[in-house]
Amino acid sequence: MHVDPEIIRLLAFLVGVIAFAALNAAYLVWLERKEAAHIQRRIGPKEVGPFGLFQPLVDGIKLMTKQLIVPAGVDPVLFKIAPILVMVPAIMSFVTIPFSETLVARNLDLGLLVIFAFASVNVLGLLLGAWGSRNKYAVISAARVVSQNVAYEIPMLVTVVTLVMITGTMNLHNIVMQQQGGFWHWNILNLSASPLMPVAFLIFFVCMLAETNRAPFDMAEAESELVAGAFTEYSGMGFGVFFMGEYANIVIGASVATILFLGGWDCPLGLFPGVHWFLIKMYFLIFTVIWIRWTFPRTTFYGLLNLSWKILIPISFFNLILTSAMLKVF
Amino acid sequence: MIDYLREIISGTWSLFVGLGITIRYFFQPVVTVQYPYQTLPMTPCFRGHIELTKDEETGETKCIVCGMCQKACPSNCITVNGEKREGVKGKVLTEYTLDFTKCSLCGLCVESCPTAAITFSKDYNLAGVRKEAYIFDLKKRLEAKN
Amino acid sequence: MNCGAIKQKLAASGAEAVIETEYARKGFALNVQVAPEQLVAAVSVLDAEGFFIEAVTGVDWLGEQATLRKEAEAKAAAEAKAKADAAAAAGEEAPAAAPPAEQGELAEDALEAVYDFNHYDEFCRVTIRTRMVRSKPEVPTISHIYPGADWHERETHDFFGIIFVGHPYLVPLLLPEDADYHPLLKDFRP
Amino acid sequence: MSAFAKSEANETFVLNLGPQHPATHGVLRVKLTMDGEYIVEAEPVLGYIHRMHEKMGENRTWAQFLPNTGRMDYLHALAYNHGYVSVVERAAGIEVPERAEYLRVITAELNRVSSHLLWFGAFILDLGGFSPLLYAFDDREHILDLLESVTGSRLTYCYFRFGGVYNDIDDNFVPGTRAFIKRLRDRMPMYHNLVTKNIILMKRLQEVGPISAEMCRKYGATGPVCRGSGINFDVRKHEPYSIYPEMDFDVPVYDQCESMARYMVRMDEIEQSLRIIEQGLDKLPEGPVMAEKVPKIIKPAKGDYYHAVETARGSFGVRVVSDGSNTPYRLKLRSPTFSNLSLFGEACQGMLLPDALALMGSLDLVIPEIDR
Repeated sequence: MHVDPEIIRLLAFLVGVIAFAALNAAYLVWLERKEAAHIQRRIGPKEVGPFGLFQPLVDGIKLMTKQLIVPAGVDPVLFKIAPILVMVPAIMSFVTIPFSETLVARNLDLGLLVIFAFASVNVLGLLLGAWGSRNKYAVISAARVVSQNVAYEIPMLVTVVTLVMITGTMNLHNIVMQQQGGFWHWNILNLSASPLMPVAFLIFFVCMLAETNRAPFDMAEAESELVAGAFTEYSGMGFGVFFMGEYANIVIGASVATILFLGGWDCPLGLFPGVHWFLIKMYFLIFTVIWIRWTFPRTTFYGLLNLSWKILIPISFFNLILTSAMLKVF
Repeated sequence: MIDYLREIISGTWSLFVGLGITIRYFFQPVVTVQYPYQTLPMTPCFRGHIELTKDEETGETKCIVCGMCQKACPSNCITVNGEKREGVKGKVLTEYTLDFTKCSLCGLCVESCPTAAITFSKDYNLAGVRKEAYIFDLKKRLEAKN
Repeated sequence: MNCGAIKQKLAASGAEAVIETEYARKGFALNVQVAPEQLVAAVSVLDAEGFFIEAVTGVDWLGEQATLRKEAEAKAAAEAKAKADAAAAAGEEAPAAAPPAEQGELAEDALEAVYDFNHYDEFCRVTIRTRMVRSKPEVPTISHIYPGADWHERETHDFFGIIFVGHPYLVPLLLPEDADYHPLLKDFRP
Repeated sequence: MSAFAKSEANETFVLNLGPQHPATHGVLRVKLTMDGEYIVEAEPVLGYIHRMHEKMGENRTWAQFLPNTGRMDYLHALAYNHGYVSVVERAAGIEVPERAEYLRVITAELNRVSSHLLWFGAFILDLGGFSPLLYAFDDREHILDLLESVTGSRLTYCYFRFGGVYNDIDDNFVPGTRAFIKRLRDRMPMYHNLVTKNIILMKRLQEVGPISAEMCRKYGATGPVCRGSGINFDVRKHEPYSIYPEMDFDVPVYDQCESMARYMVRMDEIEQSLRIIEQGLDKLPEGPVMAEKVPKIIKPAKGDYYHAVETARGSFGVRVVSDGSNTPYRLKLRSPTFSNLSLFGEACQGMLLPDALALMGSLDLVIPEIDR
């Protein structure tokens, strides 16, 4: 029987991506705990393995061996399907992300669009899970998540459209290739295209925080208000899969920001390009995401919408108009 | 409009100031003590559960079974019993039980004792799985110490 | 405004007794005794003067009447004895001891509701007391004047069973919802 | 905002906030009638850890009730000690040596600082910020060490006695306290930069949770709650007790009536408490810490007595009725947060859930003190 080697390659990539996503979720928890601890001048996990490095494994085993409780009164179908709906699109998005010049599962011409299409399914998973839980806290959380995502998708997409106008392509590989040759070529400093590019990066970053429900925009699970929000009724691996999906989404967000603004696998000084630079930039962004979480208090729901509609959207539209004008003039 | 921009800039700046503070602490050494690997010295004033003191000369308890501690205790957790013995002046202590499950460590018993026969122990590593483990026979503890 | 003015106004509102107490000794400046019917009028005076409510509580005076009688009897006996002694000392023939005066039924013991008021600006702490018989402990509510009294009255109802007539929601606050006992009454046995 | 709250009543639902909820600091339960995320009606349900301290008092001797006082407001236990001890001293006419009074004030103020620091951390935690809690605990730990070296316990202090204090300070206490004051003064700008000036926190607290001065009066609110509404009321100034008249300190008052004002009052009070402690250490006289002529069995004269002290949460009053025996006839404990919480139901009407929780946090609730 003849098998297309492309399919085997794709399968290998898919397995690799799932492993990467799962490992990332596990070790981002470790990073989060360790970073939070040191910010608060504690040590954090330290008992299991050196520096507590095996802690995520132990946690994973604990989550897997826990009973999966499906409370009476929930909608069993929605309740079970929701974690998968969060996890699967996150993993699918990895397919088109180029980690280096050669390390990419499938280089799509509309790669950027694919990622945003998958990213918007994430919120559906949260909504269904929360609605299916039949829990008042979860339903409030679901309502928040949906309007938050709607509000933040606009400035995010407007910023991305600005970028696409500059690069003229939605192929992620090509976008990175255009930024080769040192940090002054990266889009974040592409001041000749638009002087507001660093601001655009900030907007994209803030929107990414909001899209992935990270603090200070973690309205969905705001534990001092909604206990655990959408996840209140989940136990064991149901919660674990939600968690992995959330972290996978953070990785996607950081990767996209790296590709769009920070030159992907390009080295800052034009030397030794490769996958390591991509990972360094991506993990630095993730580090910043965690750093932000352990520094700021949570915003309120209306504060968050005010920020989006009154500040981010006007500025990103201004940037769009400015960029298009400059493209036309020069 | 200017206020609007000013608020955005000052607000963003305040966020960066906050981030600067936390990253500074990130690189500073930890301040926690890794109990139980490390322990701190107990202050001499620490009030643990009570215990009987030894008379320096005889090595016996100084308790004269007056029952003042029993009366002073707000939670009735002390039981003192004694008996008359021939050839000994006063009463001899036969039982001194502290029900530590009820004790609130207020120290009224120690203050009320006329002969300074009880004092606070410096014992704070107390853990157990049964309630009975916390009904201390202080007389036996004193004898075990000898 | 000072405590003297308040004292006059309270006296005018129908309080039975308004006594200025020594603050250093007692911890409050005015001790006001009112009948339950006059309570609302007295509290309204304080409200108009800008007082705030500190607390509402009760005191159960079970056995007070018996104690009073005993004291009176002891006093009478002591007097009689003193008289007899004096007579004996004078060498006179002791007069026949008077038979103890026949006394009627004991008056019923009282429950007392105590209201503490204080002022944010003035140095004047006012305590209002009102007494009611134990078998019919009813006193008008002041929660329409001071909404803060709502919870204090509910607490007092929990502990003493004093019924605050007109209170909108007199259900147990600190005790369990189905509690029908009043633990601070002196004849309460758990 | 309130226009939303008045929409169709039949679209409301009941949300049980607590008794096990991260924001209720223990076991307070609030029955919220909600319209979406707007609160239509809030009814706090109390009594989950009611222990009937007042009845306990009637069954014990005067001295035996002392440990109970530390267990109501466990965050500012020494002020509760102070209130109870003072009222019994007033009733029994016991004189207290000056050094004991100074030690009482110094330790009580240290305890107040520790209470405010814990409140600060917990309040920011309510608002979703984690790290300030740990920073505040770091500072608070130093206070606990200092107090432990004097009182022998770390949380539920039982340090004051009728006629003095239980124990004199050791040699390390005065330099240790001075070092701590310096340390905390150095840390306060950090707290303000990290938290107070943070735009997210300002947006969450400013113009949120209004409590008017009139409302404070009607509900009997005291402490930082009323001082955040522009009322200059502090028992330490209003009815000076102990050696507070000799101390030079200000009462911070803010009149914005919002959550931020209550926050600022407490942050400023930390500085004022440090000032009091410093003066106390400067003036600390030599002498005994216990009056000599304190009877072993206390039997105050017949009558009733009141004494109020300023705790970290407001005015705490003890009313004792003595019948001349060695047990109290009646013991009434007026706890400040009981009154402060009672206005929550009215104050949070028409508010959003996160704002109401910010308001609740700014009231600084200690549930064992409310339930007693």
